[in-house]
Amino acid sequence: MTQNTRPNSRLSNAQIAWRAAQDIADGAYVNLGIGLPEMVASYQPPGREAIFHTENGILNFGEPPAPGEEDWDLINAGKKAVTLKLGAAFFHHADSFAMVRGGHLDVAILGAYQVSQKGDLANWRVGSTGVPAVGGAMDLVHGARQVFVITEHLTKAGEPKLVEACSFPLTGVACVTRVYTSHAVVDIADGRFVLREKLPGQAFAELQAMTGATLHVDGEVADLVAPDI
Amino acid sequence: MTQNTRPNSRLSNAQIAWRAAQDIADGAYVNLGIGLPEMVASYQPPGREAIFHTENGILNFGEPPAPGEEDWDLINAGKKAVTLKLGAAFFHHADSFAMVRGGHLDVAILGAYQVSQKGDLANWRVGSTGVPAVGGAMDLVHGARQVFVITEHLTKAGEPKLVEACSFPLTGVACVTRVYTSHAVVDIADGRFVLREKLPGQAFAELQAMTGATLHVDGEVADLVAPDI
Amino acid sequence: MDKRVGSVADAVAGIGNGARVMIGGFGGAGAPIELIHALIDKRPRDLTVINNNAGTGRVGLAAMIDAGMVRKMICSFPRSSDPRAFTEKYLAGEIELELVPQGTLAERIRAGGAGIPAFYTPTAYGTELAEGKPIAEFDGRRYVQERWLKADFALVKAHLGDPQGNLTYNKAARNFSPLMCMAAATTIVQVSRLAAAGDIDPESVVTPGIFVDRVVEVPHPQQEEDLVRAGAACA
Amino acid sequence: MDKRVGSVADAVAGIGNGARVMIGGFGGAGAPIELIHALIDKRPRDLTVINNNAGTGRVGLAAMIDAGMVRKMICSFPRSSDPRAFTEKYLAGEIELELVPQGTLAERIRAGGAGIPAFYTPTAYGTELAEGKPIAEFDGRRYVQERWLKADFALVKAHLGDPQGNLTYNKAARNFSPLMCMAAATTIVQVSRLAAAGDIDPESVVTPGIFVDRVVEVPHPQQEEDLVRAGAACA
Repeated sequence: MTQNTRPNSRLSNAQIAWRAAQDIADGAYVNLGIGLPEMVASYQPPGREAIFHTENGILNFGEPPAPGEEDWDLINAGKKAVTLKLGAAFFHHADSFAMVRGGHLDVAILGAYQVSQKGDLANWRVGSTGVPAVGGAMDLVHGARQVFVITEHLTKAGEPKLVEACSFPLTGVACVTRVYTSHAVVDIADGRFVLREKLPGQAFAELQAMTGATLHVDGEVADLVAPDI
Repeated sequence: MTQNTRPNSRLSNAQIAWRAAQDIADGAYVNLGIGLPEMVASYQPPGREAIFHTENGILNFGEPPAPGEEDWDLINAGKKAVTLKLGAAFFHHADSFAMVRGGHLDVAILGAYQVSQKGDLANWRVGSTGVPAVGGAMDLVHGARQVFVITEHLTKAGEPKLVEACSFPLTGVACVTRVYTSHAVVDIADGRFVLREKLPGQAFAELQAMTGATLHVDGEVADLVAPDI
Repeated sequence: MDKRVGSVADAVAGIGNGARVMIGGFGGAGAPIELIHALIDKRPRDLTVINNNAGTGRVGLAAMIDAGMVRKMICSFPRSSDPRAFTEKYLAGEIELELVPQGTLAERIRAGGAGIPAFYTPTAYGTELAEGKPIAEFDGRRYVQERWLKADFALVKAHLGDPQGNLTYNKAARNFSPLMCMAAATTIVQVSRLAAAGDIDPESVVTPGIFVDRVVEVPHPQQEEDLVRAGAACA
Repeated sequence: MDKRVGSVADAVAGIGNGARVMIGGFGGAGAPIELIHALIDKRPRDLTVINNNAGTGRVGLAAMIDAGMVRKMICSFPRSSDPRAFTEKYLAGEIELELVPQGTLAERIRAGGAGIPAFYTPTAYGTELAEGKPIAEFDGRRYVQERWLKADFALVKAHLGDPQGNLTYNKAARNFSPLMCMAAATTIVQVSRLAAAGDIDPESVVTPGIFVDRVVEVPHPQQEEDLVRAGAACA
């Protein structure tokens, strides 16, 4: 694998997705949330093949079909057309969420508005106006053995997304296990943020200043590096 | 239909089963308990075809196979070999009992040690010794739209099986809707036994004396007659 | 016993004002467009509709909402590529919304079909969607009590259907439909092809006929995505 | 990823003393005789076994009980054409019995697989099998709260299995097995025939591979009824 040796000032969305993909084992059962998390599928390391679950009732779906080849009965949770890999299976929604809630997924990856140091996640609405919509997010954050969040480190307005306590409505309590951001990889352990990787070019103090809660160091902090993609 | 014009002194088991079969509509979904209730399938009136459910996961099974033709993966809840009719379906036990508990069966027919005037049923054990075994009886008595009991009117020792309150361990509370005995057809209505049919040759007082609770009369009491079978 | 009916109009007979109606489909996959439009032709009002979404464009469920037939939506995701029908009514206060997490929605419908009046789930614990619901602790973890969902009618789309109502589905068009078939007092199915009794392998039946009341053949069903792309106002 | 293992002995590796083991089958239909006898060869003790029945004759589950490996049975119907193995141990006080109504047993196992820690059922309300369990009223009717059942291992028999663990079953041999596959930490399956990836129609998969850990081919599985009739002491 080619890796960039020039330190990034921040990871792009694709690079965040790439970094998360490195932590998915061969044969893992994985659910990717709609949007940015879907990019993770593109960056599986060579020799590893995860089995992707979509909550609308497919295991082992693959790439999007060629334009014009869409079958609108063969879609993912984002309602985009997909294809099947060999060994796929269809099932109804109750069985699909039995897989989710019953702890059968190895990894669920979601986006976030905020993540708290206790692992609380806020990702479904930012206030009380408009039309609320939750989909499967509240189910996905419970049950999967590991719940990964991939996100920018700061909001567009420059506010921290990693916080002491979420101010936005919660999706789930104490559910996130690891966060991949544009600037760091952070575990949630015993109600604390534990820094695992940071950009080699950024000082810890600067990263801490961008983070809304204490970043604990517990063992080595590795360099967060990703290839140019 | 040929019917006996000579009054019976009591109905045989086959005749009790025949009488119950007359109350099953064409196309009804029916579960027959192990033993005497299974005989009901043999006496469906011409032109009517019920769809039989067995709790081990088959809808629309048929007659036993010829001897030597048994497939031991194709059995009913009594673990006897059966055959399939056209339009059969297999399903697992949770779906099977969803059919039962969810109110999808039109009729369940069970045997009884005792039935109380409130519709309580005791049919799974007579005491607290030996090896207890319940199977699906406690599920079947809840959910089916009509729960029929078919039974002798008296125990072998001459005790009433229709009683004010069951003395044997209960299978279910207020669950039986109708009882077919060797001597009468009795509905359970508002916590009372209501006599619907009695043997034409037997006096009401004699039937009442064989019954452990008051037999109410509410409208016509028809003659209970069955063909010689 | 033969559950076949001759037309979509006959299939939706008896759905009156105030009915609670489950509608299969996840987005357009499995949406029973023809049954929905047969129902629109009859214009029952004050319906409570249960679906994962709340319609898109001006067809199907969105057309029902546009027609003012829906008093309340129970769904997980009332957004779509073109959610204006629901959004307009919702923001105007003309339609009620019960928002339910998708897995809880599926499990509540299954519970309705399976005779389970309530169950506990970790989903939504500690969130505003659990407010007012009983909480219980099992093995040191907290769970939300959720109630079953049942309906007067279910409208679903299946692939094959036989005279007894045994059904198969097409790919991910399965989604909520097998659950809704279980949970409705009257289940109405449009099938893309009628099969003869015995033509569906008993091993491959997805919805056994016991859960189905009426079957109508719609050999070339319209697909919501195509209709929305074509800008159809009404099928 | 390839879940195939080469022998029944390898398939049952790791099942130790005190394990909680679900075993598929309803009577002999779906009983994984070869897996059971591979486990008997390893003689783990103090097992809790979950099955609808409690064995018949001297083969399969009955042979496990005879071998003194089972401390507790959780089942609905510990009777059979020849129940002496269980009966002897039970009457001697050497085996514990948790008797569960059949539908409640199925639903508890499904709940274990589906992450539902508890649910309410009308079944057994007012009977001795509900004693000590919480009771709640919903819509004017009373229900019993039942808890999920999970296991360390499930041993099941299926018809086809592919390398990813997707399974089909043969007729009524399906029974509890799809539920047990969901509810066990490690699910071990003997299949009558290995299928290549893609050989099982995705529409007809009964147990998706996500619920399966090990698959071993047993091309000519023995049938409990035949063994009992032959008076086999042990397969």
